[in-house]
This record gives sequence, C-alpha cells and structure tokens, in this order.
Amino acid sequence: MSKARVPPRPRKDPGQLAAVPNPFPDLSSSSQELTGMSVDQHREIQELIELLKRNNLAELEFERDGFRIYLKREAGPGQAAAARESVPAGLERPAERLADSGPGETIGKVTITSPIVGTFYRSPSPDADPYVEEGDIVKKGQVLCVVEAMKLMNEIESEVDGRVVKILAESTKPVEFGQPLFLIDPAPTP
Amino acid sequence: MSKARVPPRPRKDPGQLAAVPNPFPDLSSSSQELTGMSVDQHREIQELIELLKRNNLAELEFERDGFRIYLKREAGPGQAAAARESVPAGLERPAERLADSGPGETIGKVTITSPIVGTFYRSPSPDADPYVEEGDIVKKGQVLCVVEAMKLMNEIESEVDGRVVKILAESTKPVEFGQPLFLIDPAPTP
Amino acid sequence: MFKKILIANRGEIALRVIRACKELGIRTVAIHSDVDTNAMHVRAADEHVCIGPAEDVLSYRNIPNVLSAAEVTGAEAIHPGYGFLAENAHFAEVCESIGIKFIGPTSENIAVVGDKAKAREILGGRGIPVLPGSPGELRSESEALEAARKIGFPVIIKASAGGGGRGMRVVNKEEELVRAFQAAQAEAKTTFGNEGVYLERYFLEPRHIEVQVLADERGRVVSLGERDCSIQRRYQKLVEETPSPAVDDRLRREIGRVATEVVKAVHYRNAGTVEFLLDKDQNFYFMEVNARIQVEHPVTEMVTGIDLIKEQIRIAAGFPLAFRQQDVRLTGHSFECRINAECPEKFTPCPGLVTRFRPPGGFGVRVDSAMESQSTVVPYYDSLIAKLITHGQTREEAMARMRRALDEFVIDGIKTTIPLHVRIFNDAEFQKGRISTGFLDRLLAHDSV
Amino acid sequence: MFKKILIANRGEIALRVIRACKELGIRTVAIHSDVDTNAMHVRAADEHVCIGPAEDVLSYRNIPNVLSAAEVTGAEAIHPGYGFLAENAHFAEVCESIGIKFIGPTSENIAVVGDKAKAREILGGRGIPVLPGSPGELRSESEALEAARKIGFPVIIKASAGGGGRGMRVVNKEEELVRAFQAAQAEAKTTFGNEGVYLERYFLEPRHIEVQVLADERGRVVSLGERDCSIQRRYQKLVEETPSPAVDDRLRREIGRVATEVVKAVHYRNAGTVEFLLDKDQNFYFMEVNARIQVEHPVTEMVTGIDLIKEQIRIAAGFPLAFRQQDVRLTGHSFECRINAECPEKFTPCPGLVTRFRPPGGFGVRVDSAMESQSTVVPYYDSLIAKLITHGQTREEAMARMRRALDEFVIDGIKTTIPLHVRIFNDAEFQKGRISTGFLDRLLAHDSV
Repeated sequence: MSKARVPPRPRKDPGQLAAVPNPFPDLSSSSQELTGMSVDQHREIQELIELLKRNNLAELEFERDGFRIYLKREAGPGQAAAARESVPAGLERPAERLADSGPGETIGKVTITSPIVGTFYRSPSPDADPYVEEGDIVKKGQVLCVVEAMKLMNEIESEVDGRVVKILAESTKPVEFGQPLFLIDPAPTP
Repeated sequence: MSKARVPPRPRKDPGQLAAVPNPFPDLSSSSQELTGMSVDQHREIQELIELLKRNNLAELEFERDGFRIYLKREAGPGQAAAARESVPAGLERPAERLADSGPGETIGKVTITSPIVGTFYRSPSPDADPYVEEGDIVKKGQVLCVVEAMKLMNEIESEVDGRVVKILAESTKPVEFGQPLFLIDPAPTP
Repeated sequence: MFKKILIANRGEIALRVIRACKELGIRTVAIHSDVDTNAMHVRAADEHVCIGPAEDVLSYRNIPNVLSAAEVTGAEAIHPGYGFLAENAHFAEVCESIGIKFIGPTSENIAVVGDKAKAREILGGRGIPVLPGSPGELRSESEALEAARKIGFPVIIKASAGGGGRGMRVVNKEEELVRAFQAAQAEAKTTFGNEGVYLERYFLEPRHIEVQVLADERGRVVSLGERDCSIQRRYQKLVEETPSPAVDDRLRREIGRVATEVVKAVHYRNAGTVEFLLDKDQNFYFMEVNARIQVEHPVTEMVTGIDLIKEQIRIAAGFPLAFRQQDVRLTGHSFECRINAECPEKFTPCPGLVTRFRPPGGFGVRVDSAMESQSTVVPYYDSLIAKLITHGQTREEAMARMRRALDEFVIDGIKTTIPLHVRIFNDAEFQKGRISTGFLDRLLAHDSV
Repeated sequence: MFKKILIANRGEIALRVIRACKELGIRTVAIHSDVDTNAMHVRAADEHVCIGPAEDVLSYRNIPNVLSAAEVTGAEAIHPGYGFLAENAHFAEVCESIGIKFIGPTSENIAVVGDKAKAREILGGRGIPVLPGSPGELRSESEALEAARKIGFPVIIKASAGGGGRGMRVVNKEEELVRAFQAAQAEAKTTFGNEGVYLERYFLEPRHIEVQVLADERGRVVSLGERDCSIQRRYQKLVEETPSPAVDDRLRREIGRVATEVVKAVHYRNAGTVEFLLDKDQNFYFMEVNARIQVEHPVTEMVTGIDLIKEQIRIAAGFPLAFRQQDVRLTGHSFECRINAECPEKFTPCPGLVTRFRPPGGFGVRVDSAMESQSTVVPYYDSLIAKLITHGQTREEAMARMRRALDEFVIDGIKTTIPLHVRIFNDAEFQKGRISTGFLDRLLAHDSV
C-alpha cells in the first residue's frame, strides 16, 4: 500500500451502504463439516501424488491446520536431501483460501493482496481507464488499483516488475484484509 | 439356568445390603470412546488401498480432522507395497470385557455366563463343598453354582460335557447379566 | 435422605436423575442392557449393573433383574424415570414389599389412575368436570348406543387400559357405532389383554392442557402451573410449552384447584400430572392422571425454578414439601422440543452412529441429552435423543431463542426431527399461539399438497 | 431497531452478541484476524470480514479496518464486547462522528470514568462514599506523603490510567512510600504512557462487590443487583456470584442506590458496572465504573431473567428501558466459573488443539463458549475459552450444580482451569461464603506448603 490521499469525489453516498448485501462469499460453509474425506481432500490427495511423482520425491507429509509440511527427495545414489518446514500454528491464510486459480497457476507468481478492508476500484474514477488490464506489463511501485476505506483512497502498488496474469477482484466490490487482488508473473518478458 | 427353588436359609440379612460398596468394577472408563469403523470408513480404506496400488506407493498415511497425509513411494522394483491398517476399537461386549483370561485361553472353550443378576455362590451352603473345582470333569446339565436373586437360588448348569478350565467369579460376590462364571473345555478328556 | 439410588431407566431421563442425585450427594447405580454398556448414563453413574440383553422385556422391564441389581448394590430406592416400569403397579408393589423405596406414587395410586374409566367415574362423582362420557366400561352394544346418544356425536371410543393414542376410535354417526365398538373391543383385547372400552365426547381440535402437581407423603399438594402439549402427532407430543397461550390467570387458578382436588381425591403421592382437554370456549375436562415424571417436566422447572426430580426424591425420602402453593411463582415462558432420531417427514426411526453432536448454548438454553459425538442411537428403544428447552421473559423471546438454538444444534450422522421443529417455530399460527391437537397434522398435510 | 450490527470482537463474547442479535432478528457481521478464519463466531455470523493479521493491534484493535468493515457491509451499529476497543473513547468518538452507533456508553462517559482519580474526585464531591484516598493525582513526593499520613497506612498506589491490577503497589510503612511512589510513576509511564498515580487506603482482604446498571438514552437508570467477584488471582477474576453472601437486602438497596447515583452523576448511558470495595464492617467504597459489558454479566442475567446484551442493543437503538427498578426481581443464586486455557497450577497459557469439547447440560446449567471439538485455541488472545454458569434456588443448590457441571465438562487436548474450580467449590470456607480478594492466594499457597 502506498500513501493514502483524500478521494477526488465521494464514490457512494452513505445511504447506499445499508443496501450492500453479504459482500463476502460464505467461505466457511463448505469447510464446516470436517468429518469424512471430502471431494476436496480426494482431489488434494491426487494432487499431492502428482507433486510427488513430478518432483521425484520419496516422501511427502502434509498437514492442514497448523500447516505442516515434510518433503523427502528420492534416495538416489549420492542424493539424500531432506527439507522439513514447519510453520507453527496459523490456520489457512485468506490469500490461499481465496485464490480461485489452481495451484499450478500460482507457482512462481506473486499475489498482490489487499492490506486493508475497503472497496476495490480498478480505475481512479468511474469514467477513467483502469490502472491495469490483464496482460499488462507493470513496474515495481506502479499503482494497480485503489482500495477506498473510510473515504480515503489507498493506492495499491505492484511489489515487482512483471506481467499482470489475472485480476482477482471485481471493481466497486468490497475486499477484506489479505484478499488476493492481482496475480503477477515476475518473470521478465522479453 | 435351571429351575429356581426357595433357598434353604437366608444367606444374608437385609441390613447387610446397604453395606455392599461398589460391587462391580468400573468397566467402562477404558472404552469411553466408541469410534467404531463405519461402512463409509470401510469404503474409504478400500479406496486408499487402491490409491496405494495404482500409484505404486510404499506407504500412505491419512488422518481425518486437521487433514493430515503422509505418502511414501516404492523404494525399488520388486518390493511389495506395505499397507498399514488400523481398526479402531469396537464395542466391547461385557463378556469380553470381564474375562481376565487372554484371548488364546478361550479359543475353543465354552464360557458359562450368568443369565441373571444376583450373588454367586460356589457351594450350596457355607460349610458344604463347592459344586465344582477347576480341573473337574463335568457333564452337560450338571450344577456348577447357584446365583441368588431376590432370595431365590438359581442353579446354573453346564451347557456341555467337558473340563472346568477356570472359575471366573468369586463366591459370595455379585454378578451381573452376561458375566462369565466358568470356562469349560468341551474337548472330551480321555 | 437416601445414600444410594438405582435408576431403572436409560437415555436422557436416566442421566437427568443421576444429575439430580449428584447434586443431592446421593450415590447412583445405573442399570443397562448389553447394548448400552457404553451409554452415557452408565458412565455417569457411580456403579452400573448389566441386567439383560437388548430387548427391554428382558432388561429394562425385567423386574427380577432390576430388583436383584438394587439388592446386590445396596440401593435403598429406585427411580423409574418414565416408560419401562414407571407405571407398573406390580413393580411398585414388589418394591414396597421388599423394602426398596419406589420413587413415585404408591402401587395403589398407579392402579387407580391406570384404570381410566374407573378414575373418571370416581372423580365425576366428586364434582370434578370430566369429559361427557359413559359412566364406566361398556358391557354391550346397546349400552354403547345409549351412552353415545346421551353424550351426542361425535364420540370417541377408548380402551380402559390404553394410552398414548392406541386403541382409540372416533365415531361421527350413530350408524358407525356398533361396528366401531366391536372393533375397539377386539383391538383392546389384542393390544392390552383387556377388552374394556369406554366412550367420551369427541372434541374437534381441543387443546391438551396438563397440570404438574407434587404431593408429599403427608398429603400436602401443590400445583405448578399448566403445560400446553397440543403439538402432537398421533398422540405423541413433539413441542410443549408453559404457560399455555390459552390460559389466563383466572383459568390457571381454577384448573390448578381442580388438579389439586383430583390428586387429593385419589390420595396421590409424589409427582404427577393431571391431564385436561380444553375446548374453544375455555371449558376444561379431566382426562387422566399420569402417574410418573413426564418427558416434558423441564418446561415447568424453567418457569418455577423447582427441580422436580429432586422434589420426587425428597418426597420419597419422607420430607414434607418445603414450599406452599402461594410460594410458587411462575416466571417467563418456556418451550421444549423433543428431538427424535426420526426421519422428519415420515417419522420412521433413524438409529445409527452420531458422528457429531454439538448442542447449542448460551442464555436461556437447556439441553437434556445422553448423546455426544460418536454416540450410537440403538434401534431397540424410543427414539428421543435430546430435549431442547428454552426460557425467555416472554413467549416471543422463548420462541426466538428456540429458533436460534435449533439453528445452532448440530447432529450429524442420523436424521432428526430438528427440521420439523424449525417449521413449527416458523409457522405464523403457532407463533400467535393458535394451536390445537390438530395443528401438526394440518401442518404436515401441507406437504402432501 | 438496527438491521445489521458488526461485532468488533471474537470468542465467546462475539458469539454471545451474535446470539442476542439472532434472537432480535438483526443481521450480524463478524470481523476476524486471519488466524480466526474458521472461528465459531465467524461461522455463526451472517457475514464476515477479515480485518488483519493475528496481532490484535493490526486486527481487532485496528480502528480503520474495523470501521471500513462496518462501512462496506452497511452495518449501522458496532458492539465492541469487552476488551479490544470496548473502552476506547477515541473509537467510540469516531463511531459517533461517522454515524455508526457505538453500542455502549458515550465517548465522553468512557473518558470520564476512565480517569479514575478524576472520577473519584467528582463523585466524592457529591457525597458518594469513595475509598479514603488522595483528592486527585499526586504531583510530588511531598503530596504523596501528606496524603498517606492523612489516610493512614497501609495505602495502595494506583495508576490513573491503570486497570486489572496493573501498576498497583501496596505500601505498609511511611519509610517505604517515597521509593514506591517513584517506582509506580515510572511504571505507569512505561505501561500506560501516563505517569499519573493516586493513593487509596489499602484494605486487607476486602470483598470486590460490583453493581450492574442499565441507563437508557433518556437517563433512566436501574440497578440489577450486585455481583461478588472476590475470587481473584492477581486481580483477574475467576469465579463470580450473585447475590453476594455478604450483602443483605438493606445493604443491597443501599449499594444499588449509590450505584444509580454514580451513574446519574456522570450522565452514563447503556450498560455499566459500578465497582465497590466492601470491608469487614459492611462499609462500602466506590472504586470505579467499568464502561462496558463484563465477562461476568451472565450471573446477573440468570437471577433477573434480563438479557443484558439485548438491553444494550435496545438502549443504543433509542428504546427506553421497558421496566422500572421495582420490576426487577432477583430469583435464586448464580455462579460463573471462567474456564481458561491455562495450566491450573502456574496459570501459564496453554493454547492448542481441543481434541474433544463436551459441555455439561441439564437444568440450571449454561455454557457460553465459542469452542467445539477440534477447535484451536490460538496463542494471540486472552485465554478465556468457556464460561460455565449455574443457577439454583439457593447458593447451596447453585454450588452443587456447579460441582456436578464441572465434573461433566470434558475439554481434552489442552489444560484448563477446571481442576482449580473443582478445588474452589470443594473448599469449606468458600462453601460458607467466607471469601475475600485474598481467598485464592491463600488456597494456592497451600500447594507450596
């Protein structure tokens, strides 16, 4: 997030506020039932098996709440590297939760998340062009959008040089803390 | 159980009754968790075994609530996949619960259980000899003991010809329904 | 006071009694069938005795084994709960004869109020308003016809030994009477082993109102307000409330006074319930006395603050009632929902493993249940697995609380009547208190349209 | 009435407010930090907004994000619960200025009662019995000495901006005063950013008595009886009860009258608590006003039947109080045990996965908790995970019920204060009601012997 500035004009009158119904999707209902291997778990197991094969791993351990991971590489001749990462506590991050894109799509990409709660705007004013479009090349520090909070416009800048792969939030809609806004591919495009 | 008959004399006066403390051992505390394996769990285990085979995995671990997974690939060709299956504790039967004897001891033997709730007596009167001793040869229909209930003496007979391997209840102590009293080896002794 | 009590029951009512005993410092003995070895009531008690196999006649209704269990554990008293042996006069009599205190009415009380035609006859003779009906059991078709003409149609034929809606027949026209009378007699004989039947005026959509009473061993009686149990399906209560939306203070005093008279007339002891039928014109008629603690007793506890199970135990131990009629204060409003392990549409029992059991909590919410996560609902006994009770300052608050609590209640793995309760509490007529014994059938009939 | 309320809190109090809103038909917005994404209060609300990372200053205390969340969801009012932003005058002021109703006292109320020395000064001037103490903040050592001599030793030095026992020092002798005064000033500056301190008479083993009050926006005030919160460890309450065993009807009326006067004197609005110290001779002294709903509010609800959270919301919505002082009836006795995720010996927090959570049930038992089986107690916030509340007709019954309920409560996977509560409720002095703020330290000291 960069400096906040006073908005050029009110985006919406207060009377509108009460009419915004349920601005955030109900993310919890699907995970309320923790019993039984769900469809998601099935899919995840399949994905993990693929990961195992693709990366030539010998072992892979994974936990969810408390996020634990354990990897062991193929015990080929001379090779015996073991990586063990244990991130204490911590439930899922909203960022992980909210990303619609599959795991393959995000690998190696940078997700720009909202640092505040507010309303997401892709352009500085309703009749102006959006700051960026999908496919655009952006520079580190370039403004990608604004998030309005408490009548203040907060410009959100790119953290890296790269290409905008995907815009993950809808303009004029509320965003919460940590919600993914943009997916940037930092690989330098020729 | 055979015919009940009026007791030859009162075994105990009513005043004594209130003084009998906690006649049954606390059997339930160890088996408070009733996580039986359901039909769904059976199906899941089958699915996981298939997954193991199909993907040439050596080990696969799966947990439920915090969703934990552990995968291990086949170490080399020709090695059989090892599947670990853990059957959760089922509902112990009172009979199983009460038997002190190990599982090996009861195989092929007949357990005579109490068909009623009452007080177990090994002999017809305090100064008489016990009906049977461990090691005795008994005939089907032979009286093994009496269980007193509501001032009635209920004779308990052997269900088989055989040898009394073990006497499982203590004389003058209360017994509950289904409580094992005798272990009989029905193999004909030469 | 007793030092040790045996609880001759299972499920939520066994746990209810054990809780009361714990609070009174009394040791408890649970009995159980072999499929209930790990049931919560068994684990909650100080001692436990397996008394037979799953079938209740061989275990929970097995009088010799229940009494032996009391004898070998040295229990001084037996609380029968409801159902099983609770209204078995013979069991109460045997308890009395061997010096084990039966926590409930006397065997004579049970016998007298159990014969409904006779009870009505006795009480009618004392000026208690009874349902217009035949003076006693009907011995012949002509007696039945004569009685019905005097009462006026429609009439209902009931079995003297019946209960819970079984063995009842409504007759709308004189022409139908003889055949219905014969069929009712035959059914009564088959079902209850006693062909005695009697006739009563049949009311369309009355309310089922009952009065909780307590009578100590010295014959002092107090009434603890009424319960409205009009939400029934096939005479099985599903929702109960107190006070009744149809009963005002004047009527409450009047019904309470009559209930007290009934209890005194039969020299009743311990906790009991006097059931009345209330018609649209606020006329009430005595129906019967339930000689036991009832499933729905908690709603009365919520508005009076009086622990009825403790009172039962104190009375049985010979203590006089510690309060008088004028000390009884009814505060607020209370509902009970019976959560059954049943398919909510067809009411077929739904036993099985409860994979998750998360009761609601917070202010004004009470849950009486012997279930927890990973409990098994066995198919051998009644399907009641939890009672959800709410209390509020007003009927509206108690209803809103019930809706909130039903919403919070999670029971996974089996089907329950929770969705039906949600429908009832969202119904506009119910919310206005316009209920009768026909309410639920009408609500359910909407489904088939 | 409000259509939508945002609850600026987490855990049991957030769930408590959501339950009240549901019963009132008000939509709810939960806010949460990213470690609370799956918390029960989030799942229970109609909407939810992630407002920051785990650290509370960046999330639950993050004023811009909390207000943005209210704005984007269209919430008309914010309930702050207790802790976090509940007594933040600035937050209340910003809410007022942007037209979001703060459900609680006015920002001015919070500011006035938050400055304890000043509050004492104002109230002392109006004839309210205040603790003998310095007239206001002490500016110098000589002022401190003079004040202490006038009051008489022992005295206690407190930080004006302090609370919850932090920044307090007992001084037994004149020789110790100057050093203690300097140290207290320094500590107050470090801890609260304000070096203001004041002096009070120090009582050995007093009782902590507090009075619940409600004041509507028209200035009508009712008091709802007292709570005895003497069971404390380092000024952290562990067990609360109402009525206090030390307060009789005469004293109750008198304390209630004084509490009402305090509230009126500062033009207080909404729910608040007036804290008093009660010495052995039944003298009581005003200590402070807590400008929030308190953790222990349920015991007052149990004996009055009044839902305090609903009253807070109604008052904030502009409704006048629906009852008068003479309508308030206190019935029976109630206790609350705070179940903390703490090692019961050393009181070190014990976060982690709760593998099994089975709350107790039955008559007179209430559980306020946002935990269930497989919930995680995160290490970032306070360790209170459940409040166990019992109600009975007498203190004895409420105690017996608490013992029974503590025995039933199963929380596996983490350590809790349940074993300590069992000890407290089995203590003979506690059972007799002979308690003071020194009780728990003495009980715990027995361990080290």
